[in-house]
Amino acid sequence: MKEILLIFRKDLLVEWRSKQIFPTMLIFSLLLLLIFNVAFEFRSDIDFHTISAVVWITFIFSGLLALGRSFSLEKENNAFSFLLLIPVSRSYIYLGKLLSNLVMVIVSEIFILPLFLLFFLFDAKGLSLMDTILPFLGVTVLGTIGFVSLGTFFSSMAVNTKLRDMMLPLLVFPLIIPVIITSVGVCSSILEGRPLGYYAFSLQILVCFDIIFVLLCSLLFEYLIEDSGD
Amino acid sequence: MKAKLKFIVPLVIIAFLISWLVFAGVRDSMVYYITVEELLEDVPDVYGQKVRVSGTVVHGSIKNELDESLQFTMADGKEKIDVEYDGVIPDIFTDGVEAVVEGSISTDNIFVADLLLAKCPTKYESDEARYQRKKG
Amino acid sequence: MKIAETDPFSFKEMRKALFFLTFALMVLGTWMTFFYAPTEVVMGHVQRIFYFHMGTVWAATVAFTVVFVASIYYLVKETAKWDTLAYCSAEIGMLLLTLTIITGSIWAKPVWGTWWTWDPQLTTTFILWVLYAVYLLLRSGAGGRGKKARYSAIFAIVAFVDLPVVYISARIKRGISPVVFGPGGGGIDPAMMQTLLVVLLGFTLLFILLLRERIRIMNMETALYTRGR
Amino acid sequence: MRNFWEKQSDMQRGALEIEARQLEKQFGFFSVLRGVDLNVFKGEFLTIFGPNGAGKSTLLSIFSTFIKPSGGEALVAGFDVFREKQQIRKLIGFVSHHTMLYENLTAWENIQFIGAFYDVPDLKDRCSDILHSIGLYSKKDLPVSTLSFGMRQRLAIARTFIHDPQILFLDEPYSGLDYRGASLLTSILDLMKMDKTIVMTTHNIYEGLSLCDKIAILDQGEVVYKSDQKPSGNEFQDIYLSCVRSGDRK
Repeated sequence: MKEILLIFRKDLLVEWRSKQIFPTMLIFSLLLLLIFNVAFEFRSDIDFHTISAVVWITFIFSGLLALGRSFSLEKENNAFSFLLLIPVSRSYIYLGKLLSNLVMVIVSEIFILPLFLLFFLFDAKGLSLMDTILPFLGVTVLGTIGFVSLGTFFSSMAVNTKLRDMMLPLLVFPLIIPVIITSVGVCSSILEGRPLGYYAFSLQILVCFDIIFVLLCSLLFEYLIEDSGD
Repeated sequence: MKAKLKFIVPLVIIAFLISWLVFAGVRDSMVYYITVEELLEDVPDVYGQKVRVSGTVVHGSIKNELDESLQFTMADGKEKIDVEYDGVIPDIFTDGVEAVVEGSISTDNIFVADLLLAKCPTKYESDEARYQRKKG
Repeated sequence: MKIAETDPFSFKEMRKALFFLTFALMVLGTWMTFFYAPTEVVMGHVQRIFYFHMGTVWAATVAFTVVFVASIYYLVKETAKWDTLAYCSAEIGMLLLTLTIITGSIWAKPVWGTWWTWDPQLTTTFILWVLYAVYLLLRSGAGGRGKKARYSAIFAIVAFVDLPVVYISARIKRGISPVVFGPGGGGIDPAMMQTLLVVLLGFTLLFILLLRERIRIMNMETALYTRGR
Repeated sequence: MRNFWEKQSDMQRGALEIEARQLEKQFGFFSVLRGVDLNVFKGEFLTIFGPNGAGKSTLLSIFSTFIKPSGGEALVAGFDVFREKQQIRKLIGFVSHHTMLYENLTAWENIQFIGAFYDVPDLKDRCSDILHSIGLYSKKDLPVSTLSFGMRQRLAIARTFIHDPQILFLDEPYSGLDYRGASLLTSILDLMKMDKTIVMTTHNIYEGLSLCDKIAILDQGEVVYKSDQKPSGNEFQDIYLSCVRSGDRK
């Protein structure tokens, strides 16, 4: 367990020093926000489901940007190879990287979310902190665990392929479709002001996806990072 | 032994969760369409919104005259709704078929469809078999 | 270089027998589809594409199951033959699934009135198609043979977890695709069922035949490529 | 200040430390190692020569548990590379021509991060000892990206000794080093070979021969020459050219 935290701390320290990933993610999200608004011709009558979809598209695009980068940083000077020499179970290495990526993606989402709600809902009428913002954040965290777990896993694969970061969205997008469907559905229910009972089952499904993906990825990680030398 | 356990326990959990998803049923993950009853419940909020509705075509309700759009009544339990549609009609569209329409409901409670789909039957039978069944 | 050595299944007689059996069953299946099976009462002759549609989707399912099992074996044993099996099976499965989608589309146009709709079953089939397209793409972009084999095996295992979802989705409440078999299904005329069984068996054999031939070609390619090493 | 390189130990030559029996490795269809047999005793220094693509790196990767072999047997300090990876990882150090350092972290953080994974007593003292011994203590709080290449290389090598490994694997450590860096590495290795078991692969004939106790030549995945005596430079060239078949593998 100590090892997971060590890797987690190291990753955040590297990011704190370089300040590469986090600002890029934020600005990228803001650009997406701008593009969506331009594409919707600054309309104010966009329905809740579309807003949720747009928010999730932004989360996933900017999140994948960060995930791709986090493993490219490890590949500089082959630093990752040294990590593999340490007597630690490989699933701990995966969980450490997963944790640090999660923190980075979720923190950036917390920054983005209010801006999105503000830009799309304008008056923010009927948005209360307890009934809308907090449940929305909760679902965001659950959905993010789902896609970051697969994203972390496959970004360590993608950096080793010839296509590199181009490969990452191809690998991750089709697999995270269940997570997207569920998260967007729940988010729009929350914006519509539905009670918890209305989407509780979807939340259970989402938690299921998260557990399945995290377990599966940490099991397979050992096979993934074995150095094939060619 | 311990290494094996580390492998087996997660596998069992994954298998359990997947089977739970399968058997508990993915109940409300995605509603491809709503029923006529659900549509009429949402009146008047639903006016002008694009929705997909399914129901059975009421016997004898189809009016398909030249130069005019197709009109029929779709029912589902007790509730009924009139539908207007202008476009390609599926081959199997006839009385008693389950249909799916895409479009919106106007303020005079007429559903204006942009797309009409017919559901194919889940029971496949031959002409002869149906004849025998009707006779018997 | 003796090619025969690299082909684990190279029994000449068996190959011939398999070929003729497959051929006979496919011809029989086609004949039954058009002349033996009765005309469906609601959909008419169009419904006859059902047999071909089911044949391809069944064989595709078998193919992707083979990919999954072979991928697990490859990760554990790391021997090239499991990778070859997985790859060849994925290629054929991809072909079969493409045919499934095309025949389904042809069937849907007259019956439902549209080529495509985002019904849950269609959506999951589409996702499955995309997953295996990515699988084949990953192989072309992975790099060396060992890496290619391991990465695609890992991807196939993760992707296979999506497969059950495809089959649940037909049972999701309110799909437009028919659920003919199993609980909640409508059932099928016995003559239609017989036709279907013959076609399914034919397609299963066709898959095995194609798989064996593809593996043979793959092994020949490898033999050529590694000659003189 | 105590010189930490000179650690006394009761190790004596004679026990078998690294052993490969009929070791095989295939990548897909290609055999990279075909039946490699090697023995290294405690305290010995083995240098492996061979052309590019001979399988030298793969062999070291197998010993240092990066790669799982496809067949045969390999033991490091009595532990099996198939099943007892974690035990092996605790005992070995690995140096390659990559520095494997994090550019944005300081020298101190780089060393401490790795040290924290091993049960090193008094980690802080150990880290400062190491930094003193390579003359980088004054630069301990600078990010690695600001250090010169030579300094980074020294840091990378020194970091390997944080947990005082008893076995060292060096994969082409000389490539990319300038003259000063190379002579520093040689002097470090000279000290290390007193009580550690070392396996090195190199193209550098002079350094490789002067340090080692025994040599092996690997070609196309096979050990084509093994000797417990080290030949002179000229003899070695003759041996090398007669053993290694000409022509590239691909």
